[in-house]
Amino acid sequence: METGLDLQRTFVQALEGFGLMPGVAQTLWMPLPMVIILVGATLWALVATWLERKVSAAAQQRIGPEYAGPLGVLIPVADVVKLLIKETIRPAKADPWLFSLGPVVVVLPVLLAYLIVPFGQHLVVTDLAVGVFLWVSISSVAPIGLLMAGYGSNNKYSLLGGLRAAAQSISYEVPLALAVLAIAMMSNSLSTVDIVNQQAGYGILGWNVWRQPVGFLIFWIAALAECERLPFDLPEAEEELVAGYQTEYSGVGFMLFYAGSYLNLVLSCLLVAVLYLGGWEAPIPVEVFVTGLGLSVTDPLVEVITAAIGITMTLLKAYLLLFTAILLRWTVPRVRIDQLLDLGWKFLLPVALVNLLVTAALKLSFPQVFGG
Amino acid sequence: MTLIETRTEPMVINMGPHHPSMHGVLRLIVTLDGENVIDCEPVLGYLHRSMEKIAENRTVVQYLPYVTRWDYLATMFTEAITVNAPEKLADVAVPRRARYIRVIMLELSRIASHLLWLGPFLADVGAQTPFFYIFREREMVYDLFEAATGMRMMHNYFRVGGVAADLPYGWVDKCEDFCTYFLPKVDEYEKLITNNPIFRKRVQGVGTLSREDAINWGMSGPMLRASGVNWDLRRVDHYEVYDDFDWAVQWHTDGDCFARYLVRIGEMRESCKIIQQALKGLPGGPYENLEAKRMGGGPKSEWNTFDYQFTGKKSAPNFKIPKGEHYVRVEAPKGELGIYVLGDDSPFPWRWKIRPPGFINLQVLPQLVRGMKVADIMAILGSIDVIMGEVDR
Amino acid sequence: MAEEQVTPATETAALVSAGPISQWLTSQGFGHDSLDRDHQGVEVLKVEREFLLPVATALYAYGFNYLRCQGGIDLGPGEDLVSFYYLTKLADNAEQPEEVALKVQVPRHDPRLPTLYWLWKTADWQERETYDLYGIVYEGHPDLKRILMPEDWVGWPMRKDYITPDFYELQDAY
Amino acid sequence: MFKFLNQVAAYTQDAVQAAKYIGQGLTVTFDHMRRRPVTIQYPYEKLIPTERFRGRIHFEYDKCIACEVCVRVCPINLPVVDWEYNKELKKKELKHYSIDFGVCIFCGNCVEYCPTNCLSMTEEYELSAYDRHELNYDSTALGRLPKNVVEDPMVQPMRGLAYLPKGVMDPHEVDYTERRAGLRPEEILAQEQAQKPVSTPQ
Repeated sequence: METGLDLQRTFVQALEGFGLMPGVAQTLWMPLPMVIILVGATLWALVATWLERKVSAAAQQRIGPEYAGPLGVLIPVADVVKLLIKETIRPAKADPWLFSLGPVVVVLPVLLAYLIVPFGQHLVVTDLAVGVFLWVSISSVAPIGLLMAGYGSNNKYSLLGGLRAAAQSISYEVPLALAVLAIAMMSNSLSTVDIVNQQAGYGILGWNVWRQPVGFLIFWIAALAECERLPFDLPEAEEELVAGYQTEYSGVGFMLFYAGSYLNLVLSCLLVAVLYLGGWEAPIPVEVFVTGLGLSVTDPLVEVITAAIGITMTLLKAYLLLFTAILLRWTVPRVRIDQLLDLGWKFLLPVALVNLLVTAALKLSFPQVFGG
Repeated sequence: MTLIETRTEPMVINMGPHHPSMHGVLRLIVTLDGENVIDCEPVLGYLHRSMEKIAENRTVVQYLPYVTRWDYLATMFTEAITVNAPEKLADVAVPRRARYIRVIMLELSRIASHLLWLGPFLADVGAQTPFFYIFREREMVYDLFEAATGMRMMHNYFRVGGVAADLPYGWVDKCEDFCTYFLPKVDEYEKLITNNPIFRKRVQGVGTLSREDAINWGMSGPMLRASGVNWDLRRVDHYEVYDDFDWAVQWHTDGDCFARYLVRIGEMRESCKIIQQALKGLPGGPYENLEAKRMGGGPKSEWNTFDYQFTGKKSAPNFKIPKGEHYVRVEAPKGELGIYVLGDDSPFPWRWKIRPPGFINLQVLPQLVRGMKVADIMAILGSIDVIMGEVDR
Repeated sequence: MAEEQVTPATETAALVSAGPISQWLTSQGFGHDSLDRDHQGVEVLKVEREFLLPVATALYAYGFNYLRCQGGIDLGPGEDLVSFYYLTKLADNAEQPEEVALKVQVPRHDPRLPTLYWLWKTADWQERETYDLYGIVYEGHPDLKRILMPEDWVGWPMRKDYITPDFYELQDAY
Repeated sequence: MFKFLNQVAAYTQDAVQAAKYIGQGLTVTFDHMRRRPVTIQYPYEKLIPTERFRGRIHFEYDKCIACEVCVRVCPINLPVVDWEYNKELKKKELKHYSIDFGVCIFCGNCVEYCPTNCLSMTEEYELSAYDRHELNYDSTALGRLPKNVVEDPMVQPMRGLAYLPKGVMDPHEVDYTERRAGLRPEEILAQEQAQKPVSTPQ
């Protein structure tokens, strides 16, 4: 495996060159990727909201936001500003703690999960050995926040919404984890970087989606359900529960929910890209071009370009998936709660189990292809 | 193994009068056991304006602008019935051309109403996009209405003995254009909606109303026809000129929300066919406003005979409703829209009872939602197609 | 409408000629009076409130399965109130199905009559509406309360002697 | 075992069918993305009101004979006709006329029944005001003529469906000056004449 661009090493080495102690240099480095990923994630979520508006408008023969910036790109900014300066209203009999903490508990785990999203060999905040597992476990914290918000609002719609969120999240956590397990089994690792590396080398043909088509679909459906996207957006089902758990929220609290849902969506798309669509790998391996042009892979310029391509590729794949999710949202009706649970427990779970078994069998039979 | 007995208190939840999917100002007091509906009680009256009392103090001419506010999505029908009631009581003859124009307008209005049923119905089960598509076509219907009547919704177009004005130049051409444009669009809706597995699961077998129940509860319109009764007042009563056209009554036997969907989709197609035939057979020149032909033909030409006028005789502002009583009805998109009128030879009716289809159809709602899920309330309510303007009047 | 031409002759010939439905009812021994046919030739039967239930049941058994329209009429200040019912025989592919109208007069000071809810469920809200607007009490109705007006409204708005209040108290939101 | 496999097969078939029909739905929405938006960007583009459009009412003071028909046909007797009987001329003299457009519903009854045609409908529909009393138009305000949409250089005028040429469904596609569908009266007349050249008017 090639090392690629390693900003951390370069950064630390440069600081050490200025005469700093290695420990201090490390400490100085630490917050940088976090801040960058935080800003990046927020930005991507904003882009996602803009895309949602534009794609839905296009699918409905409308124009969508037009006058706030070119093509209305400043609309998310306007949204944020509006929601920030809007009055925060707390219902008189709401539980102040639960009501205020709810949105925070929803957003934090999502942001935390961005830790493990890799954009290149070393372009990841932390390359944890438990990578995907961390995400699976952390993302199940969010429903607690939803439940808190729903229960704390002292509103029956909110309560129903919160309960639905909890039920839905629990049911789809399982097939999601099983789908991830199949991937982990093939990659012999839970680390997202390893998973991508395992798919590398053959371009588009090496991606996990070919080896795990069923797993891919299960993961995609379950991820949509986890994000409460439209076929599965029961917790905030507008027509039934007004706005579900966020009925009573305004201003910042509402913004946190809103941001949380889009952050989560972008995260899910990124993870699908990482787990199934080869992460930062281009459809045709970059090395082919590099060696074809007679350049060295370790050339600094090539390294920078490769890293840039990697980031672009990851985001491109993620946004392609995001587009699909948005289009799907504006095409299909919503399922009912019992149908949702049926789908989760009676369809996805058995299929995921079978998928896992088949993967294990294939792994034993064809260790070369399925990661022996 | 013994089951642990859990006892939960039923939750009473108040949906409406301002709830996103209550179609205006309907209020439902729903008793829930978790996600299951135990009971539901509709509360009406938030839009009550006592239209019947108003009618008792208005001449027909004065009252006509009010009636489009009953069912504000199928406005032509309310006007038609308001005009029909005194017209038939006074035995006023209507020229054939006026009847054709009425039929065209009524069917356009039926399309508009069904379109604005389809969108919210799909929105009620969670799909927002058809809402925008139907508005595209509905705007066209309303553009046609605006050109002919002067307003998009509150037309005030029907008159005792005919219609207020003849069709404007080029209107027939554009209406035909609309028909040819609209039929493929219905196919497109069907492609988007009908076979969608999620939609099917949400509406099939939901809100099933048996034939006996439907009759006993006095259902009418698509509600009745979806429950397996071949009953369409256009066929039963032979009013206006519907017998001149070749069209089929849409009916299904399943009685569930999906059957109602199919009936309404089918009715849009049939309405479109009726319009096309009516435009072809429009008496007095296939296409244009007849004034030019009348002038060209001179005072004794056939163009000046009764059948080729758009209004038999312009009714006086103090048109007297003769003594007598009767019950007239039309097949409105929502069902049987009836008026019981009791005249006593004065400009004002003594009694003007409105039988709104939505009001009668809505009362079966608690029956249908009992034992269903919360989300089914919306699907069933959507499939009933209520407009609170006519329910509360 | 074709019905208009049904019997213009009989209408003028005999002042109150009994139509076929009326004759059938009489033959079965159900007491009622025939009124003038309405303008479309539909038989109008006047029934005493004591006999409404048996007559309606007989008509229901006779095939009138569809209660089209129910409503109230106020014959004038100080006069009787009327509850009317339009019944139809509903069937597939019907051509001019039989119709009949019932009218029940009740005195203004004691406007009570039995409900037809148990025969035709559709009477449910229509009778509630008539109660709401005319104050006609339908005995035996499962849930007779105001439907269109607020529950604490005073008076029966559609009666001819109703005086519109000059000033409306702001109704309490529930 | 076979039964189980059959079940699995049926289940799979269902899932494939479901995927197929969802895909079909997606093609419809996806196809719409390449279609031109049908929305009209209101303050910049405006629909030209139709000829019969019932907008604000125009009133000609001099034509009015104070007959009050407009009041009698109005659903709520809205127009205020203030007149005085001139004994010398034995005529009613109009002093003042006003309509409150905050209450008017533009049903057009007054215009239809006005015996002297002193009332007419304009195409003005943008009647917003900061104070509802501003909407109470007196005879002077009622006599003002609105500005036509076509004359406004800031606005791109559009026509409604009924005024487009035959076959055109989208007002964006054609210029608003292009001729609309249908024959003009003189053309119909010419057609009539051409059809029966022998018959002469009496």
